[in-house]
Amino acid sequence: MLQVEGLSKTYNKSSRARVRAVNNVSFSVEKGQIVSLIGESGSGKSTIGNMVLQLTKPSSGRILFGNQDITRQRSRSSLKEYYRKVQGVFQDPFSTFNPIFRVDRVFAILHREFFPNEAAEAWQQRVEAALLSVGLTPAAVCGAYCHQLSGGQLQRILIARALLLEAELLVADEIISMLDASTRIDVLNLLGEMRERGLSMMFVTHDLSLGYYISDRVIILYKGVMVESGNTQTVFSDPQHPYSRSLLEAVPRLDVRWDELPPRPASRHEAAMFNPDCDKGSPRMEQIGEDHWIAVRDCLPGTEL
Amino acid sequence: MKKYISRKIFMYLLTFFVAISINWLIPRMMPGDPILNLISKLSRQATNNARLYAELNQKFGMDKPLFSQYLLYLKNLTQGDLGQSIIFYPKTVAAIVSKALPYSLTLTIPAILLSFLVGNYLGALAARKKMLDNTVLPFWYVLTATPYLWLSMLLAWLLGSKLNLFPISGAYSFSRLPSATLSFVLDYLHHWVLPFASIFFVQLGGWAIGMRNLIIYELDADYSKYLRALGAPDKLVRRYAYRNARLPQITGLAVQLGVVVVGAITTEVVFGYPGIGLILAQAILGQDYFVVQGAFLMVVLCVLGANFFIDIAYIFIDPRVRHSMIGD
Amino acid sequence: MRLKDNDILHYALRNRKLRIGLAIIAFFMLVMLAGPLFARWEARERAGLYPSAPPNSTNWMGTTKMKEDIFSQFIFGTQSTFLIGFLAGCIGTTIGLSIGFFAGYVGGWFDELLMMLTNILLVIPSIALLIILAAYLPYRGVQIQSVIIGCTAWPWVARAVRSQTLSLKQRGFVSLARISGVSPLRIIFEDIAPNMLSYVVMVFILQFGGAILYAVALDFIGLGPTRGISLGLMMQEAFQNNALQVGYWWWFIPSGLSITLIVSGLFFLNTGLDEVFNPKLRDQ
Amino acid sequence: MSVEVENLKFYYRTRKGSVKALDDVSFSIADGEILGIAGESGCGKSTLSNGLIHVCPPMELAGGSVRLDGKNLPLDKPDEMNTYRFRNLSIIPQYALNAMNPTVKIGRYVQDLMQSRGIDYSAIEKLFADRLRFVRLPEGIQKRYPIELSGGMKQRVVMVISTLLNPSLLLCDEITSALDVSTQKVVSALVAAFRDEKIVKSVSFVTHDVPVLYQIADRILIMYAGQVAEAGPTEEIIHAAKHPYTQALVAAMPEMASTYRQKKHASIPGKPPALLDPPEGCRFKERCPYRMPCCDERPQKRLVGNGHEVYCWKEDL
Repeated sequence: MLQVEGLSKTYNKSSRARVRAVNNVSFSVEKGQIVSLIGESGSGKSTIGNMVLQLTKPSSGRILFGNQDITRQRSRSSLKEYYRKVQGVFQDPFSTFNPIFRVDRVFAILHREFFPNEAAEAWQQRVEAALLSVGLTPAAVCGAYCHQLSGGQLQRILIARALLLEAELLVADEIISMLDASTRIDVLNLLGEMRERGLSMMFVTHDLSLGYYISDRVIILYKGVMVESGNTQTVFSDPQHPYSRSLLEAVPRLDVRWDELPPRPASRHEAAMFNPDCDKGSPRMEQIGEDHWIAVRDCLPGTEL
Repeated sequence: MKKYISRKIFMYLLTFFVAISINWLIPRMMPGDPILNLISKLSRQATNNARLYAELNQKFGMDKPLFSQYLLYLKNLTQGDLGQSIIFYPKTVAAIVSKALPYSLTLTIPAILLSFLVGNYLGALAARKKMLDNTVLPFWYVLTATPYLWLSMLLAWLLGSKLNLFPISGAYSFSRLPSATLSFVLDYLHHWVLPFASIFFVQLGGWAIGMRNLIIYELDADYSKYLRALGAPDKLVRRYAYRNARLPQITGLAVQLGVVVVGAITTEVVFGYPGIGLILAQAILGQDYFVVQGAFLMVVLCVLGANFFIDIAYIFIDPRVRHSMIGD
Repeated sequence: MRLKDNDILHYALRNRKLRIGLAIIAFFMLVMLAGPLFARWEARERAGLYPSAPPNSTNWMGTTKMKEDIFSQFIFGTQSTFLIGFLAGCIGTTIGLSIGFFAGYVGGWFDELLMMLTNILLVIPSIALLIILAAYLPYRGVQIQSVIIGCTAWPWVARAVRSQTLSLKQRGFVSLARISGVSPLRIIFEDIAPNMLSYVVMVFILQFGGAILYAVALDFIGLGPTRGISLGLMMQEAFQNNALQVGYWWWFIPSGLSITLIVSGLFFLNTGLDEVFNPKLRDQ
Repeated sequence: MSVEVENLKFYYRTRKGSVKALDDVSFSIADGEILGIAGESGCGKSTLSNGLIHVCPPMELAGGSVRLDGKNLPLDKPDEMNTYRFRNLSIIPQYALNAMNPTVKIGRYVQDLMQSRGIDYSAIEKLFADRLRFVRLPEGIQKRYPIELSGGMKQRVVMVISTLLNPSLLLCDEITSALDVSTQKVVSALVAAFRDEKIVKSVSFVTHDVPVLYQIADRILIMYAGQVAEAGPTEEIIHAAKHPYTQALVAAMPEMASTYRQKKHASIPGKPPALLDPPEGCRFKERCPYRMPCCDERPQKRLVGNGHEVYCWKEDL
């Protein structure tokens, strides 16, 4: 479905200091699969999301969607075609809706941009069907302003919007970090249901427990570098990279206290590990298990793992 | 740090270069031949225009291509030769303008600085005392809305001709010659008060209002809340808020310089104060374009110089700017 | 901009500064529209019985040295000053808005270039530029004067609008519009501009007031409209004929006062709106 | 008992009437205890912390009292409260990351603060340096500006400043929500360390992040719509909650043990009530699965274990 190869993004804050926000990241998202990008602030996870949504231009690397390299596309029609299949939901629901219009304007824009010749009633039917499928009563939502609705409702409207376009890939950038504990589970369960219906997703978050709960594969990012990736269970039960291990130990859990965490066996690949703090250049991804990869230093030829 | 300053210097040089070019370009943009244009205006002056026409032609080198004219213009400029004045015929423009500059500076600089200090203080006061805020604040709005020239005329008429407290024309009484004696200085100050007052009061309102709004924002900032949560007395909270609110006012000072020039020009005309403004007004009435251009360059030079100075000084005043410049 | 709840309307009606500002502007609009009906003479017509007469029954505001009726000059002067302020305000705001919008939204070298131009014009005192422009114009009408004032007054607008656009551009609804395939132009005018409507109105009011002050200054130093009358021109004539020394107060007091009142009315309106839209500034 | 709060009420005066943000809340914090205060946004937990330290319009004290070390705090008289602020009662605010004056060096800032509070800075200087070392911050930090520090460093400097006079009650208001996971662990561990080192006598730790409370809090108080729903030892609140709201809140928290396919967590239907005119009786009744007619009256406090109180009519708790 989505193939990302060697993606990098550098911002030059001032002519000397060039910040490498994303450093040679490669991964893929298959159909009906949720891949979560986990990392703390400044790890580049949102930048990757924005590049997949073509809101930011990558400095290098390729993004293939159905074997078409979208970073080379220029025309607006090809861009629109892409947005027909790839959609996004953003972090702050109250900023994603223009405060001076009613919320259902987002649907009207879709009607005008993507289905200009569809009859109004047919379109209204599809809107109401989509709203119902995300657990919202159309009457309560249509015609309201965004400050009259809760964060959970607004995010679900955006998901309904993606359903209306029959999108195949959804980029969810921290969509529940602004929601209350009780409503955030609703949205997560909704994402789970949509995965069953074949929608694949890139779930960007800084909360490991959410990643663990919802995603099939996980990618752990640190300072723009993909330090570890693979099947969620394998990575979380047997983390190898020192950063993923410290991250997993720092997560506050409800079942065990920090000082009572069982000690983990030593990492098997300590020597070859790529440490973004001190190693320069780009890492190489090395497979160390069935669907379990870690970033290794490229400059040590011949070290067997 | 050095990179930031060098970029600033480049910007100001570029700005000055653009100002000069505009000054040179405008007469040429106007319809018709600029020289004929000037001559037709000059013909009303009963000077022998044949000689003047030859001199102007030679001065502008009109036959040469446009670009070399421009180089000629720049060359003259570097030697401080701003051309010949028409209405004050024998004197060169450079002489006239440099004689008028000190008067303008002694009028505008004190007016700007004092109005800045007093205005900010009053603004901070208004943010504190509700009574002051409701009574005096609207008066300040009217002050900033007053055209400089009207306030000058009011003061000149009221305190000058009606009550005869202050002279209302010239920088010093005609019977005296500029000398360093005390009596001359007193007489000079006596003439200086009214023009100073008219610039000072109009500027005052602007600073006071600006400070009042800025302080209210600072008093509502997180660091003020934290100070109050730690039981710090109002005196400290206000001291910090006042210091931080004054920083954006300093950048405001740089922008305000360009605006205060308007006031200076019209005030000088009302009081016949022999500064750049008066020269400029007389040159316009007398269609003397060389003096107009010369005065324009002097005004632009002063404003650019002051702005550059404030920009550089601001780096040392506000640590946030210094930090963002060096990068963390 | 639709008033979401009546909160904004509630504060707007109670805001003292807003009410004062509106009252002053309404009064002068009345003077401008109904005034000509009462003006018995043309601005330059020989009217009164004797020159430099103080206000009396025939000439309500007295006459000038050239026996012109000051009251009719006042009416037509207010009209032209208002017109210049309005036109220059529109031109200045439009230029400033479009440069600010496109520099802010497009970014990159385009933004770099426009901002360099803006910074240059911001530093050069616009009055100096105005004088140079006006001095060389063979014929100066009211329209031409508003064009040159408008063209030199836009830099601070461009800089302010650019920073507003930059902050709005980061908002989610702009990204949502982009991934809905909406064209950049439409995003600017349908998403970004309406959110800045209150700000644009305030910018226009400040431009309006500023333009009047510039126009008056230009008229006073002899660069006013070559034909017709304006409040600034009235004061210049009063000054030329040493009304100060001789004490013809009625010749320069009313015109100066009305300029001050118009501009302070505008400033009150602007501050009132500012307080309505960000409550922190309200009177404590 | 270092802190006793009885029937505390903080209302916000608005144009449409007064919002009863905190409505008749009573609890106590023992010496050396970290009391976690949790609840969804709008439940009044931040109003509680801000009200205790500085009541300023539009907030007003509508009733109740707070005793600290046996002395009644004059909450509604701001200037009288000044003697208590910073000395006996201090706060680490939610906005800690920009709580320091950006244009003043950190050392100078503390000096001004001390002089303004009439404390001789030379006596404190050594303690300030020790405390900075205690939170593993370099000594040279005193000569730097707040803007030059990272988020975690700023948080720790504010923690040191707020606790410089060894207050007996330290209020922490959502101090971890703006931080990354790793810095969050460091900061919450530091709060526990401050209590262990007796730098502060008792701590009220307000957050919406219940797992953090499970790590460092001794007792937890769950709030809903401005009132206390349940309070008790951490272990009982998390794993043996009695109040339906607490049970639902903890159940709605995904954690590292279960995935979507194994155990689908349920959420709480509906929304918290608006506090302009809150419903009669139990405020959770609209969303409570065990709603009964008696829920229309206000539930009284019931003890269901040592120090475990519940405000609910349900019989078989």
